[in-house]
Amino acid sequence: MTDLSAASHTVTQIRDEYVAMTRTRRMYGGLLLILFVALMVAGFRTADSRNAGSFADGWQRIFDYPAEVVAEAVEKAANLPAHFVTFFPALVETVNIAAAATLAGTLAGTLLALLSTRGMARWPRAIPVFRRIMDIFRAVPEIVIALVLIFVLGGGPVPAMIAIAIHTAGALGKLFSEVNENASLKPLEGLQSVGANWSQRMYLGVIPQVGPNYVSYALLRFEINIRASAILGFVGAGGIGYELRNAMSWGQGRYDEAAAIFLLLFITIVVVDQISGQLRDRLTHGAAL
Amino acid sequence: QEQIDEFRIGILGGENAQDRMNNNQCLADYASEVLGVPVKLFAPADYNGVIQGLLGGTIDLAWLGASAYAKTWMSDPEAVEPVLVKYNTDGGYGYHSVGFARKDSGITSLDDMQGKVFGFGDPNSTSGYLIPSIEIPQATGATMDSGDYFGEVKFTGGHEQTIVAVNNGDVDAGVTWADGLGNWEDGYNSGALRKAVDAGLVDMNDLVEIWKSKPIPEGPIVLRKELPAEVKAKMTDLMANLHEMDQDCFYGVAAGEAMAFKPIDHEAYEIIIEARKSKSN
Amino acid sequence: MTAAADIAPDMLKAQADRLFLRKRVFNFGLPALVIGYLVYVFFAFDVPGLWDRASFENGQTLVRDSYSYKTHVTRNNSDASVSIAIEGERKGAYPEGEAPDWVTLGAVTVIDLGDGYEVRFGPETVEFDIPDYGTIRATPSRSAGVQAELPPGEMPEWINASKNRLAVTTDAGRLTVTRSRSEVFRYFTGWELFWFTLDSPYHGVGPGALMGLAVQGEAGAIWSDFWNNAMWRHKDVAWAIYETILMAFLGTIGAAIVALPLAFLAARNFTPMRVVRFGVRRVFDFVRGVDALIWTIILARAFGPGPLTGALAILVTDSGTFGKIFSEALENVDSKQIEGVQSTGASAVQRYRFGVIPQVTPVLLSQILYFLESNTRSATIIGAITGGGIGLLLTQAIITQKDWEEVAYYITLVILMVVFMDWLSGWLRRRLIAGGGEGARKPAAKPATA
Amino acid sequence: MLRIDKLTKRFGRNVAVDAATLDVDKPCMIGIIGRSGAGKSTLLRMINRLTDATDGRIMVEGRDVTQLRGRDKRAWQADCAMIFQQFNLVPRIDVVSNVLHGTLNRRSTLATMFNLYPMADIHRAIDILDRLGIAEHAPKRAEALSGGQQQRVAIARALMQDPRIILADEPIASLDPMNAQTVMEALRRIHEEDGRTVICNLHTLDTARRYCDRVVGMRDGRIVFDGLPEQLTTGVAREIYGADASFSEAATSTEIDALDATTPLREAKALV
Amino acid sequence: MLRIDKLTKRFGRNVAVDAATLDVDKPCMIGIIGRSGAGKSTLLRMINRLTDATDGRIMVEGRDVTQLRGRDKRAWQADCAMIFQQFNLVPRIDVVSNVLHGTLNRRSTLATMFNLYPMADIHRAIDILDRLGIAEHAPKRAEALSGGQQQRVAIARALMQDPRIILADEPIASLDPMNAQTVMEALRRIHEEDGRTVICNLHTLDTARRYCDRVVGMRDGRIVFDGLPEQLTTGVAREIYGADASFSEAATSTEIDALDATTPLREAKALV
Ligand SMILES: Nc1ncnc2c1ncn2[C@@H]1O[C@H](COP(=O)(O)OP(=O)(O)OP(=O)(O)O)[C@@H](O)[C@H]1O
Ligand SMILES: Nc1ncnc2c1ncn2[C@@H]1O[C@H](COP(=O)(O)OP(=O)(O)OP(=O)(O)O)[C@@H](O)[C@H]1O
Ligand SMILES: [Mg+2]
Ligand SMILES: [Mg+2]
Repeated sequence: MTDLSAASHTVTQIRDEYVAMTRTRRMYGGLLLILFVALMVAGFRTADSRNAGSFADGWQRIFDYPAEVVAEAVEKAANLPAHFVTFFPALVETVNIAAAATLAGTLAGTLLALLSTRGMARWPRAIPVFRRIMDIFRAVPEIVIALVLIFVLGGGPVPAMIAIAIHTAGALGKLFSEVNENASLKPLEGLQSVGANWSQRMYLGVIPQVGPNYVSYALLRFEINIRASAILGFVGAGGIGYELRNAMSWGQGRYDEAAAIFLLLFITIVVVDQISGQLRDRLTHGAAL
Repeated sequence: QEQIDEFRIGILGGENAQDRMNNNQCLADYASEVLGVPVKLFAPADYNGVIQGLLGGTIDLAWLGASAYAKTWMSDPEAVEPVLVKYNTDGGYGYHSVGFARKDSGITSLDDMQGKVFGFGDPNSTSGYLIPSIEIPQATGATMDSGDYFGEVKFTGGHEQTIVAVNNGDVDAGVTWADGLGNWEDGYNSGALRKAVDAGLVDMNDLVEIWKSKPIPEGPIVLRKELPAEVKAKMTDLMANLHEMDQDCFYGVAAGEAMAFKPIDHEAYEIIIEARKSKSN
Repeated sequence: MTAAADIAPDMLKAQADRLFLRKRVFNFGLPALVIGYLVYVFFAFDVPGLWDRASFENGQTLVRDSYSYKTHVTRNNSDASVSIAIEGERKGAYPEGEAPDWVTLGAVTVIDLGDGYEVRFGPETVEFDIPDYGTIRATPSRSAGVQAELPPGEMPEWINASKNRLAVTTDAGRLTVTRSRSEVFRYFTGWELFWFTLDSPYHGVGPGALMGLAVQGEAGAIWSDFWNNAMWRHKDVAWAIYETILMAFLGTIGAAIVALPLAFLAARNFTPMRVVRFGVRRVFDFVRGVDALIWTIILARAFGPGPLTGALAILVTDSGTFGKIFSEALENVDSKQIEGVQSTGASAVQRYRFGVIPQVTPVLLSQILYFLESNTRSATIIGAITGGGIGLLLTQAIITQKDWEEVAYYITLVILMVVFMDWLSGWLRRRLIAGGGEGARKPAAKPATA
Repeated sequence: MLRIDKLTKRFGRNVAVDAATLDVDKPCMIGIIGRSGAGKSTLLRMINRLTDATDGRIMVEGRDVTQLRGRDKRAWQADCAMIFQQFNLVPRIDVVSNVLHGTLNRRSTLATMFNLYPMADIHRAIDILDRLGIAEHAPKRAEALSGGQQQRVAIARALMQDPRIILADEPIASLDPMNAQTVMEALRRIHEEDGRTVICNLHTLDTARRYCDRVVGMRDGRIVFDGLPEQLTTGVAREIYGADASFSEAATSTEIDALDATTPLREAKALV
Repeated sequence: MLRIDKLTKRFGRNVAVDAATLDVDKPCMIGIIGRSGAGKSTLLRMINRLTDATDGRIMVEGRDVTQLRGRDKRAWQADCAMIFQQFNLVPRIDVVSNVLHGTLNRRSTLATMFNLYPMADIHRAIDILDRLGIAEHAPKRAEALSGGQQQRVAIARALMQDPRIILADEPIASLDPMNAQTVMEALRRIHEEDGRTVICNLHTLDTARRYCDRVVGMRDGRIVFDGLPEQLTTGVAREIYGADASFSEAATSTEIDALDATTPLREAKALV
């Protein structure tokens, strides 16, 4: 097959070329490695010097704080069940924030994805616009939107929900549009040929194809959003994160509360992780929706 | 005598992080001159950041709130010692927790607050939570639990949030801090209300004062106990004389008009510690 | 085909009817469930009440303030001194005796707010001319409070007068008079002092002229005046962004380095011992389940505030995430290649190096790069707590609720930063994972496991 | 009935269809042949309005179809069904629903979203499937069917539209000979029994000859032949396909007869 | 030289190799045939120590290879190269590096981690590739090569090990006839020129007959035939494959000659 070109190459030539190639590759590889290591080291040193405590001094004390919390929690272990009951409503609120935000974000993300996929878009010219919108939705940290909204709407779960929903719409929109790109356009053309309008085409032609993937991604996002909604509580958006912050920043004397809340939150995250992991496995490997 | 190779100052929240860093930069420069080592400033968003730093030995000096000092002391009495406190222009070193409501709500005192929504600020704040949570029950004769006297008691998250929440009607009344000097309609001479007024967030005409605490001691400037005695002495000295050395710098560090930093010790805060203990589980 | 014969069309029709009935139940049931849930949330979150409580004025203030700035003209009523400062800040204060052209200092300070609106600070009385309304007079005094004289008629809602205070809010500007001071705020569009503060000789110099000066050798001074701008502090902001990216970089790469060897312990095909695998996986779950923010607080005791703490918090959380993703990638490796290397008598380490690493590199690399981008966002938040980076500046600016132009500026910077990191990681992905349409697609599909 | 007048489509510089003119005055079955890239698909897609024409007109009962917009355009599409080489069904959805998609144009978006098709439509769909001999697959997912069955589902969908014209773009190109025959016969029957016009792109001469009343030949976007199947001699075919003397019809054949002859050879080999 | 003594491998209840005994006293080329599941692969994998034997011994120069551990085991693996049906190369890495993997056992782990092979080895690798006629692909990634070329790279890797024995597990099963021939010829040449022993699993009789000096037949894990290619009659083959009278050798053939005979038939069809 390639014997023609082989004839023009003597072995020595090939050998020299390969050796030369290896040399440059080793050199670039070496340089890259050095550059990378230098970046890491320099970065670490900068961070270390701009930090209050240095890494060398601090690493033995890593467990000081958890130890303090655990010690108090163990001492007041009898209070824990009562705390679980007390903080359960807050947990429900956190999960609700995550669920409602995931739901809203998924719907918006679906729409954005459909509007920004070639071959499906309602207004093909506006694809870049919708893409940029998704980029921006994704880029703004939830905490920023939440803080701004708290200013307008007052504290509580709604700003957090909106903030998470916006971010979710951006993140899922991007993933969804990638899923869409792998969907077949043939059914769409088939539907178009019978005179179906855009929403009919999308609902009947695209969604059945991409549904399982969508659900799988949305579940994953739900896991992430539970964590996010707990964190937003930290800045005053209600829910269990808010209680956790209050307990943690009170410090000594309420560490048992902190421990109880933490356990509650952690268990929830693990449970949702597991359930959604199983569901997603079934969706991607099994067939039906 | 052991040596230090750098000195780290923690600054508490309440102001724009950059402003805080900037206002305290002159202090850092003086300290560096006096101590002969580099000085770094840290301004974490949370009270807790500085407290953890003090406890962990990564922050050497900080100006804490009274409640935050109590918390630090309760976590580890050997961690820090209070050295100085800010004296106001009137010669006192106290400030007040002020309860306020919207004028158009018709609320003029705690008596009108029965069954209404009450807002604390940050649970770590002395004036925003600790003191009112002790003194208000004494005034109302009931606990601060939701539904007992007040219809609901919430945390808004901070002084600024409380003011906005009251102004918006999210809560019927709230507490925040003020120096208690000057006039109500200006939002007093300094304090959270004054800042909100200056920022155009609220109009003091819309608000009324419904309660005022006994004077609360200003938070102390603390030094880490483990620091070499010489370092502690030099820093205490520097700060105590700051108002004479550099008026502008003093203004920045003290976050407004004040008389001077003067010595104080742990006893002044026993009462706060007691208050805090009574609030712990 | 033959089955067709024995199923009558009528039966098929009945069957189809049932099918559609089921579909409809599903089609109505699912949205009903969703809507039901949303209704529950609607009331659980008290959205109707929220509508009442929402303060759109705040929103307007916020929006207006984010693209405009205000100049304070303040008269201290006790000593009659007048000071002018942009945003009322010391750093933006006009030097004593100087004023912008719309303020005339003198015995009577005249403040021209444009469109016929004019405020005069007299020795005793403050006067405010308002077109189509008249002139408001207010006389503050220690003893009698603020005595306001308004034009006849009902008091409009934009005037708020009480015994001790008068506040007038108009489109042209705001006036407040209390016993201690009289103050006028005039709003202008733009980010004033963004380039140079008032004390810089370059303030107000046009771009062309600046270029000229720069060419004449003043470039250094110009840069220094801009860079050290006390109002906008470009230097600190640049540092903050650098710190944020640094946290993301150290955290992500560090996590990858920690997670890679551990991932082998969690992969079925490399660690036959169930106990070890189970243990390592639970450790991954744990560090992943505790959010980076909580790690930040835990680590703050040991390392104090600062970027290193933030980086370590990211490192710890992501070690768990990477551990999980990497171990999944390792479980999917093709054993043929490993066997090929093994058959030459290679040692275990060599087997991993040549049989495994080349296979998983594309997946690993694209994951790492993806996380580098998303961690930039996390670092923004972590920085807010641990005291570093743009996140701190941003959250503080928001929480103290003033200077919304700074908030707008920081938000813009954060968005640009994240978009830049997004682009960078995409670019690196394309460069490093060359030759793989497959490899290039993966990251997108993969964050799945994040 | 249908008049295509100087219909032209340009893709950039490339002229896919070049002033095609065609007159259909009574329902008939038309086969369009021509080699790959001749513009057959583009022509059909323009008639169905899946692709916009660059120039020219398509007149149906006095209206210029190329000018229709929005709702009117969709109504026209409903009136002129299209069948695709790759069937273009929604694979994850059951067969009846796919057939019912033929009624989308008549139903409101909301109703279709909730699967609120009238009972009568559902029953008619099953009748149509029955007519095409695949009624027993009604509840299955479309993707579970063989190619030939899927194409018949596509035809059923087209019939569900109750169109006056059926356009079929190489309906048998991805089918094996056995299935191809079933599908072509179904199309022919529809034409004969319902009197609908069927326009069918084909890539084999013999299929066109066997099933169509009229054959149109395209080459490089232009219509170069329009006549009865009988007129389609090998010489004409060579011209349409632009082929030289080595052109052999069998090479394009998918007829079962033509193939049957070769099968024994293969088997023989295996038994050597 | 190599003595396999009652070598047995059990997977649970299943006996994959059942007391196989084989004696190789001088370098030769051995073909192992047998139907799928006969235990051919398992036997080779035990010799290379990729799989541990359940029972029995493999004696090489007085040592029992099955007892080797750690370094010694790896040294033995280096001495007895293995070639796989699926090539088992590292696809993302260039050809020369793949060949250089043959030297891994001789080099320190640390040096190889960073791809630091001695120049002499690199040159030898290219020489070997040249000998196999694929030197010009040296800098390409392995995945960019065709199957036959990849298999030759795998052989080059084996040669790089400079082994005494080369084990090849169905080296041509995933190759087309053309490539299969090249690969088998390469193996034969290596045996002849270098005097290395080559043991080669094959699934076609004629390949075994054509290239091997000695053919071993396996059935259900047992060695049921061991002799010269000439002795391999159709009867014997039927026994090995456990086939009935309908068994035809050609059915398993991949030889080019065997195929050539059928090609004209296909072409003939196309020209009908
Ligand atoms: N969307 C498009 N963009 C650009 N060129 C196109 C497009 N669709 C078709 N063409 C070109 O138009 C010409 C006619 O294509 P068309 O698909 O109509 O041919 P055809 O006769 O159907 O061929 P085939 O038998 O391959 O389906 C071809 O040259 C093709 O490359
Ligand atoms: N890892 C394993 N685990 C369990 N059983 C195995 C394993 N490897 C092989 N076997 C079984 O051992 C028997 C022999 O398999 P082996 O692969 O050696 O046969 P073979 O002759 O190479 O067949 P083929 O031509 O299909 O490669 C088979 O029954 C097979 O199922
Ligand atoms: Mg076509
Ligand atoms: Mg085998």
